[in-house]
Amino acid sequence: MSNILSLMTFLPIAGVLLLLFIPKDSKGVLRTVAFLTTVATFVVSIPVLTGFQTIADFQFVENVPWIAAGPFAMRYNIGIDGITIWLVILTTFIMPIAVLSTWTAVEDKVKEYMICLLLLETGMLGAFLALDLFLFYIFWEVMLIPMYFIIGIWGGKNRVYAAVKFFIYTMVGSLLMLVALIYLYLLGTKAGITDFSLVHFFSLNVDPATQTWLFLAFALAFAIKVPMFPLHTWLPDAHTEAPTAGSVILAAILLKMGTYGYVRFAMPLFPEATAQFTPLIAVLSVIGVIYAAFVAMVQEDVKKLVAYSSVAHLGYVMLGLFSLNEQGVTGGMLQMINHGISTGALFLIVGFIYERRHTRLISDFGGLAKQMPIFTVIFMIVTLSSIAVPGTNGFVGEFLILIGAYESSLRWYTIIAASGVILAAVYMLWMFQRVMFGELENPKNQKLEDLNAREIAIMVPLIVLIFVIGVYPNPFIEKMTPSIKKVIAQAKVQQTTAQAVSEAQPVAAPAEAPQAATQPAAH
Amino acid sequence: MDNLSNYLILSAVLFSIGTIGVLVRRNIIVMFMCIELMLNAVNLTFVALSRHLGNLDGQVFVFFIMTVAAAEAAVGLAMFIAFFNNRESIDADDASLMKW
Amino acid sequence: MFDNVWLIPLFPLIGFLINGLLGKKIKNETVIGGIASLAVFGSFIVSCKTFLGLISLPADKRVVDVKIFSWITAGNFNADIAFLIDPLSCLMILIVTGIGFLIHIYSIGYMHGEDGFYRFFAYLNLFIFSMLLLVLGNNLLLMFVGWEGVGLCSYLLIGYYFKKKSAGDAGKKAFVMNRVGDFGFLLGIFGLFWYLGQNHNVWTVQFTELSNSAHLLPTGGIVTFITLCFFLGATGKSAQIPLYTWLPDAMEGPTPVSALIHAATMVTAGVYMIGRMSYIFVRAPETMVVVAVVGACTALFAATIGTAQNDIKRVLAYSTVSQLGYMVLAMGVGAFTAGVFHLMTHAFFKACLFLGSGAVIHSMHGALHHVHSHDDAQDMRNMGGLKKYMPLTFLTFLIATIAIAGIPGFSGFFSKDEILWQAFANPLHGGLNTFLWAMGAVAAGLTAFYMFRLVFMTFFGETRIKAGAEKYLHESPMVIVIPLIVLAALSIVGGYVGIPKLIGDVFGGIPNYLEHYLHPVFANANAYMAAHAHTAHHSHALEWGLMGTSVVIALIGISIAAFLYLVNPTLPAKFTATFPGLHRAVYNKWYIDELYDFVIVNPCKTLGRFLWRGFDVVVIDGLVNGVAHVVMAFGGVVRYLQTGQVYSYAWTMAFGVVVIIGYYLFK
Amino acid sequence: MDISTIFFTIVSVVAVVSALLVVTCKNPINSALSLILTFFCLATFYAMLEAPFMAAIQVIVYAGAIMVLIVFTIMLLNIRADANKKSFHNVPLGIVVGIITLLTAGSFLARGKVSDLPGQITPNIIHQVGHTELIGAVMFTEFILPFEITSILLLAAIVGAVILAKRNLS
Repeated sequence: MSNILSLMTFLPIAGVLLLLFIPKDSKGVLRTVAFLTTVATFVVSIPVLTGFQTIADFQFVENVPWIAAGPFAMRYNIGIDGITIWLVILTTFIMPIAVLSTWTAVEDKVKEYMICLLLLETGMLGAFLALDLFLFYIFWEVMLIPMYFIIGIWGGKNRVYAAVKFFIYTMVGSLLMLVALIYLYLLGTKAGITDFSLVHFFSLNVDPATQTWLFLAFALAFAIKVPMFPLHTWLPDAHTEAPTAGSVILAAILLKMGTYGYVRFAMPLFPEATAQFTPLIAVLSVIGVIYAAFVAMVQEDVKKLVAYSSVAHLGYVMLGLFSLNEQGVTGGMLQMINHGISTGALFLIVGFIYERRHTRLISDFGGLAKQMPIFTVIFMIVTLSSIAVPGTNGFVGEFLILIGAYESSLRWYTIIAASGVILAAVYMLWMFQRVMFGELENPKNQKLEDLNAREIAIMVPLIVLIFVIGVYPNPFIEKMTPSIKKVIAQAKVQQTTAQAVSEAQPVAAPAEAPQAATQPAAH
Repeated sequence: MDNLSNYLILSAVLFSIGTIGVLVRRNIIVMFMCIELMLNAVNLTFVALSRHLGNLDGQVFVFFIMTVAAAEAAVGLAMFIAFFNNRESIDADDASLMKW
Repeated sequence: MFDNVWLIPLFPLIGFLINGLLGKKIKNETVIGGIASLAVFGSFIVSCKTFLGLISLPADKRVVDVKIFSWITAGNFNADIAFLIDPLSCLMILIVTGIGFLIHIYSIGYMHGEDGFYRFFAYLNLFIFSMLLLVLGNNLLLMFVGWEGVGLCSYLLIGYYFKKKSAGDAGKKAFVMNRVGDFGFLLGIFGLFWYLGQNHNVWTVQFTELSNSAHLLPTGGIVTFITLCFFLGATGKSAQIPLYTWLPDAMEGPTPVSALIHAATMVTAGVYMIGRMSYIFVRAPETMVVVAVVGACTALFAATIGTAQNDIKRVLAYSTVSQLGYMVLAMGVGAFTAGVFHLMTHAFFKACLFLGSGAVIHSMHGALHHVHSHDDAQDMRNMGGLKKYMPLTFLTFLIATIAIAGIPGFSGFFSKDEILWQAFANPLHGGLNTFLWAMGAVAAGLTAFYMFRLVFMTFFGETRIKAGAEKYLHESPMVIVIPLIVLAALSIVGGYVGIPKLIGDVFGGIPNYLEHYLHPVFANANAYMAAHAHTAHHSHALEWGLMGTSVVIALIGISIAAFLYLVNPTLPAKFTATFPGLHRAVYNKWYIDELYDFVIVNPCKTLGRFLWRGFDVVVIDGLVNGVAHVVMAFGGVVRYLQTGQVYSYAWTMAFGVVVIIGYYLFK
Repeated sequence: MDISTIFFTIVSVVAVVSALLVVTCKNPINSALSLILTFFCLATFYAMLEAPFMAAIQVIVYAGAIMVLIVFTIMLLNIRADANKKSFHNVPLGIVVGIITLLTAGSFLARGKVSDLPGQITPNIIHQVGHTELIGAVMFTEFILPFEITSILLLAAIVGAVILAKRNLS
């Protein structure tokens, strides 16, 4: 099947159409249809995985003319490569789980809710698959709107504030990206490029001064999405207010859009600017790791704590990506998947207890281990995965990131970032202890029921993946390797001189640190 | 063709009168009628030019404008009735809920 | 020959899975305990087979890599799931599975009737699995997996009684402190991998390859940094200064756990790691100084605290810290064989001591429970005179105590004396040696003192247990006693595999088997030391003299204990009254925990609160919301343009139309 | 000055005067009646422009349907000229804008050029084939899509009008 990617991307839209014809009161049918749609999407994505060849090129490419308006020629150009393959699979994999997760939690406006979820899936898949910058932008924005509604309509008490904050934060970034995108296109037309195709822009030689600005515009959009310190404050609010499925999707996939954007667009398109900004990004990543860990430590709300832990994890991912060597980027890519699984699972877990107790305050819990043994085991495994205990997925990703970053010019940042592993253990275990251990004092907690079959069914696939990636990550890594090599080659293409200097004086590395530290101040 | 100019000038005059009407009248229904007048002025232009150019497209356009005008009348008048029921007035100055 | 090495860690893993997943349904304690013990026993059998296979090889061929599958490959980096079979790892797996098996058997009796029996055995099996990975891993990364894995199991088992807040706290403390060490371990891996790769194009984390490329490493400099990082890891796991405070708290776990994890196996992982990478450590003389000094200080420092504790398990815990200090000291003075030797003997007698104390606590607990007393079953002040109620336990306990006190003929004597001698005679630290020896010797005296204090307070004298409870005191069941007997026997004979040459010569040239056996492992390091440090020659008389001195010190320690706690039991109280400050400081562990809370924990929390409430909410969100407010304020002004009057919109529109058309007409 | 010019002049004067009456009459019913007169004048013009179908539609739809609707509304709401209430506002400014509009339109006419290309639809063809048929042919071939869309628009307007009126009357 040559257009399997399109089929996969737009299958949720077909589900939306189907949902439109179902009366809004038959909630069970609505949920089932939405669930089956996401499952079907996942099933469709499996041939993509099995048919995926371990090469650097884009595969399953579909490229047809789409809009030709005057000087602008947008094409419907989608394809998949090693960078996106797992992200796409992760998306199709998480969606059924997300639908299941709010099976009973959302009782109000079920139809609209399910439609939003399905639209979101199309947006996310499209954004990962788009190889045309304009198409990418469209899907990028398509993702935004359903999420805005999901937070704003089905969220918690402070939902409108959170939704608007999320929307505006993201919008500010993406508008700048749009401007940069159009500017890039105009540059391209001068060089003979006649469309928005990403592959064409890779061969474009942008002069360094322009690169700086274009990179900044792209980087800002992606940095907000990641989110990097200090642009992260929308995340705790959005996560706290969003319904479980919203949080799960937000953490598991939407945040990956930012890091994915760096790998796919910002870094290979603007290699010189990447080199120029690497110290700044590294500083922000490291601050993000440490800062978020400290803030997470004192949170009183479980969901906020997990949200801040996301910031810390994504800080690692960014560090890995900008180390620009195979270990680092592989680790970063793998950690994106891992974070999707682990943090997604954490939000599901928080959702489970929130559904039962309608509170997320740590102080309202305590001693749940006695009452909910299955829940305890699952929570424990996911917590361990989140703090990157070996044998779980988190370890493989984090280790590769750190070793990659250590090898690169970011050595001194790595040492600081690595101390985040201690802090992660502190805040996660402290939270776990306060929620699960101790005496079961609160009478409301004494009637809590353990997980039901649906909830266990949601968690089991995630748990399995946590261990599979942790114990045998190579199949995951292998599929990505050629594409990662290509990205590194593209992003490093003009950095050879800069690197030669750093390679010549490996021992003089400490001298680089103050330089790097002063650099951000200069910008 | 002189004849065409006459029609166009007449149309411009009618249009201006309609404009003045919309701007100076306070009664919503009269304002609405003045808008109809403006539309008709434009229709006249269309028909005249269509005749002049020997092309029926302009007249088809008039047909569509009439349809739109009919739809507009139906909805507009329904709104006026609703407005009147709420406010006991048909004065445009009384409709200021959209004020800052 | 080593094809089935993978079975060694697999058995406990299977045991863990069976008990972890199905244990709740099985319910039958015998079955659960049986499965778990059988799994470890299977490993022990395979380990024995492996050991026999290894010693049948010629000495220089005794390093075998067994690859299972390729684990992580990314760029230059490659780590396999592969096992390294060499004399050191073989010795370790024997200790781990052997003692582990005994403790499993013991636990069946000890944990009888506990809530979550299956959970306990599942964790215990998981621990054995992780520990085996740690010692068998053929690369740093796999070792790190086991390293964190045992830390995790330790966390789970310390927090086994999760309803007790103190247990949860202790578990978390253990994990976090170990994480601090792990952070160092990680940095060490990074540094080593990067340095060898970048400068010599040897991208590896595998031990055999590292050993082969160790000559590429410079002396000092970066290697000092790397080894210090690794040593930080070791201090975390092996409870050395400054990261030792978790181990005494870890006594919140069930006693078999304390015996297995916090005495015999896991805590020795740091020592094992240093031994495993001895060829790198010896290339960093500064690190060796640090290792030796930290080891000696820990040995002495922990011993002082041990003298004033009343909780039977806490005394043993500080004793463990102190003994670990000896092992680290041995590593720091380049006496790797001696360190491993002490690791082994310590595993025997300390496991025996912990299990013995467990039997005592078990009996005490039962007795106190019968009379509905809430007295602390672990407090030695409530014990006394137990030897007549629990003769077998007393006997085994006494043997192990004699062994740890360093009385000649028992295992502890050989290993400890070897360490002290090496501390004195090693070629690495010059003038520092005397200090190291002196600290070790004083610590040995203190050890003898507090161990016999423990024995006297527990088993001798009058029975201080609540009146009426003594008739419920009884000897433990056989399932508990048999492991004690086995371990006590090992505590005696275990030392004879490593008789020092000096003594061996006296008895007709008995060779030091252990040294020969371990020789291939430390050959690289020893060769380097031989080439770079000149060995001073000391006379036999001096060696005899020092040996005698340490024995005398130990005897003095025992005598003081006997004097204070047998002959004149009122003296300690008087002593306490005379120096209340000193006693309080020692009793409260020199206030180190409080110091850490004050210096690290609380500032971290404060910083976190500040960053959240101060920076995140006020500065960043303030900025974001500030921008929003500016926009809203602007809108607030501009909105007055909206009159809401239809005609005003019509006006504006007409005006706009005119302007636009006019512009195009008259431009 | 031929007869058609005279006729045009007369009718256009009537149209302009009646249009002015629409704007100036205080009583809305008078405005409406004047507007009907204007529409009849326009229908006359359409007839003069060889567009009998448009003239018919003009009378039927505008004068017939729309204006009846408006008059009906006026009657229904019982609106009459209220002496106490001003029925005008901003008259001078309105006249100025109106004049500017006129001037703008005039200058458009003065500057703009109408092409003199003769189309295919001459009066002869109209007479031979018939205006209605010609319009119909164009409408259902070239403009079929807009035609259908218009029908949807009308449907929406009907629904909208019903809902608006119904909700507020209840």
